[in-house]
Amino acid sequence: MPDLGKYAADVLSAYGVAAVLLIGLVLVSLRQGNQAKRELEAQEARLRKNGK
Amino acid sequence: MGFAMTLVAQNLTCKRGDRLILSGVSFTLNPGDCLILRGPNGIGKSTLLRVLAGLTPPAGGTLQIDADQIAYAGHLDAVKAQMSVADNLQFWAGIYGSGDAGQTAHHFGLDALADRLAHRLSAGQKRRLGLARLHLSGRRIWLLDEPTVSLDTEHVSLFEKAFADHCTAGGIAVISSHLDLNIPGAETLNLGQFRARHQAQSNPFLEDLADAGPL
Amino acid sequence: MLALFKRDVLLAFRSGGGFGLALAFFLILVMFVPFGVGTDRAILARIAPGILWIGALLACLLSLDRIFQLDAEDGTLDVLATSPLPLEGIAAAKAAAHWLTTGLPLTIAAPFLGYLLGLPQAGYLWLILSLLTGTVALSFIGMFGAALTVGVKRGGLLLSLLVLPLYVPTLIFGALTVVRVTEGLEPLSPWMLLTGLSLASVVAMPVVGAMALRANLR
Amino acid sequence: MSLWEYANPVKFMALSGRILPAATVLSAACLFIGLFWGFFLTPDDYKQGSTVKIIFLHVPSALMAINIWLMMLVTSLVWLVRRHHVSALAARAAAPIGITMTLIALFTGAIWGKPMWGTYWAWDPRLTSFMILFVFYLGYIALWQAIEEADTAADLTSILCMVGSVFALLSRYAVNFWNQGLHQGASLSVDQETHVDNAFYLPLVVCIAGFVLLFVTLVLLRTRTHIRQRRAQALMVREAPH
Repeated sequence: MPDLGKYAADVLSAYGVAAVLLIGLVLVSLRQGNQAKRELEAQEARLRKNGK
Repeated sequence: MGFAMTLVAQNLTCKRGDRLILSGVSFTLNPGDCLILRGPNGIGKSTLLRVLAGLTPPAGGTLQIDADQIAYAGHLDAVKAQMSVADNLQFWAGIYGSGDAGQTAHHFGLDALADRLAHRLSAGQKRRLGLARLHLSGRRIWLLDEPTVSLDTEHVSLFEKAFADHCTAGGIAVISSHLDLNIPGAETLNLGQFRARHQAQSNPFLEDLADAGPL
Repeated sequence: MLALFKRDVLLAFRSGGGFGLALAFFLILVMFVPFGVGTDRAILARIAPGILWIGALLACLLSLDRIFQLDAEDGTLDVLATSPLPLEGIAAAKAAAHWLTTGLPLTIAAPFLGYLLGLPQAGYLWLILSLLTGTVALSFIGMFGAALTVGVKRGGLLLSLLVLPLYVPTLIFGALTVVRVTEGLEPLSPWMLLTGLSLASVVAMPVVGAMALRANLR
Repeated sequence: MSLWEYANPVKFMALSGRILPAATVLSAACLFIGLFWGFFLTPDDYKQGSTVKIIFLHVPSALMAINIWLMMLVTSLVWLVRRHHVSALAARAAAPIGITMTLIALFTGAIWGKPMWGTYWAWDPRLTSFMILFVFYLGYIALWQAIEEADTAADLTSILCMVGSVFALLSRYAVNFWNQGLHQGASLSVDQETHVDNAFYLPLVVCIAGFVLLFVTLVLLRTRTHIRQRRAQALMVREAPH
């Protein structure tokens, strides 16, 4: 850990906020992606079953 | 007149959202022709009329129609409730730059109602006002979506006469209707025969998407 | 086009029209300012240009959704789109009617409300001039927003969200014109920019507004 | 082989599926190296102290915030002119990334501003412009969500993006006219005299590369999601005939 001096709180909070936002964006994107994929697969399976 | 006045639809394809609903719609209308569009609910009568009117681009096929001769009447009356009958007609006369509002009102028996606010008209009277607007436009190609819905028999025959007169005078009318209209010389086109195969998508992108194997 | 313009102006004055609404809203908004910030004449005089401009802008916003929504609901818009008028002309006529029934009355009311806030003497002429040309931009830009949201049911909130960011330059140049003159600086350059913006909106907004309408009518 | 072939969703899915793992690894590596280097291995600035480390987040996110809007403008125009669906969906996919970058730029800027200028927020032209950009992103995303018909939504958002770009530029000019600012000049420029010190320059470049790669990864991922959703809608047509 580098010595951040008197600005430690500022620097750390900047990195913290950015990390939260970026990780949040990645997680949301992944979740939406997986959900879309799952729903599509379910739909494809349904269509195959009904022979369309 | 002549060439420009004919309406030619060739292999028209219509969509509603992602779905292709009509395909291969072809017909030719010459001055004096009246075409009645029939078919079950949801087949695409309104959509086809919107395509003919140029509001919706066709998904495929070619359409030859003189856009400057179109008078379109959708299933809504396009009547301003806060204005009087006379003002409504006067407004459309101003928009189309043609016709005599007073004379048209007289022609359609709207004289007595001229000063009445449109929101106090009965459904039939509103429809009549809509018909008067078409007449007022002076345009040759009338496109009407269910003009006789919610009308009593007396009004229906009034409308039939107006359409017959329009066509006799060399106009073209395309009318969608769920019940038989008695217009001499009118042809009936049942849209059921043009129903698109039920899996069809409205554009190649979706067609590709739907045809692809699992993504 | 004239017929459509005249009808829209007429309808604004009829029952259910938006004419009185904007003015009343403007008055109430200005009246609320002393409740919020106190009655100190110096403070009120200092913030008067900004309050008047923001008030006029918000009052303008209020009646935007009526521009196309009413005609879309009763089928008039479909018929107009197939009439001899090009969609660009329809858009322009409607924006012009909105200005005449909203922008112009707000401009006329502004100096009186300015007096209530103790706007410095020098500010009145430029307040009127800036609102006179600036509200043109507000109406035409707002018409574009209304064209975008005409297909959205209860799209009033969305309309505000779309239009307000587009209002930023107009507000900055407009308020700055009045602020500068009350501070004894020359107001001409922001006013020229404001007027240029209005002229550009008059030319460009009907074109993009018609594009949006066309997409919505499909 | 033309770029337009990727307007075909199947080809796009195949290609993006192949690129995605590599892009993920590369962006993670670049971000890790750049931020690690920046955070642990750079000296403190003689004037700004350790707060200079915020640059490795602030500058890349600010650059991305603007460039993502530009990318959306280009893809929107491609949709309007050539009507390639993938292009419209890519614009849609990029917007949430853009708004996140704008937020990061705003927050890190505010946190950096406190020790440097003595305040979290000043109505500095650049800060103000970013706030305006944020609202533009909000409106754009809201319009996508409000319109049900997919192609109409693509049309309208593209038109909004086009008009919004012009007004964003105008706002930038207006804001400059209205207030002169506190910001230093460009952080990155070819001119050796003005740009930031070499010790910070290299890790900054790595960080920017990391952000760009992260954007590419996410935009591919999100576009794939939207294409799948679109396919689900298309298949619905087959499932429920008329």
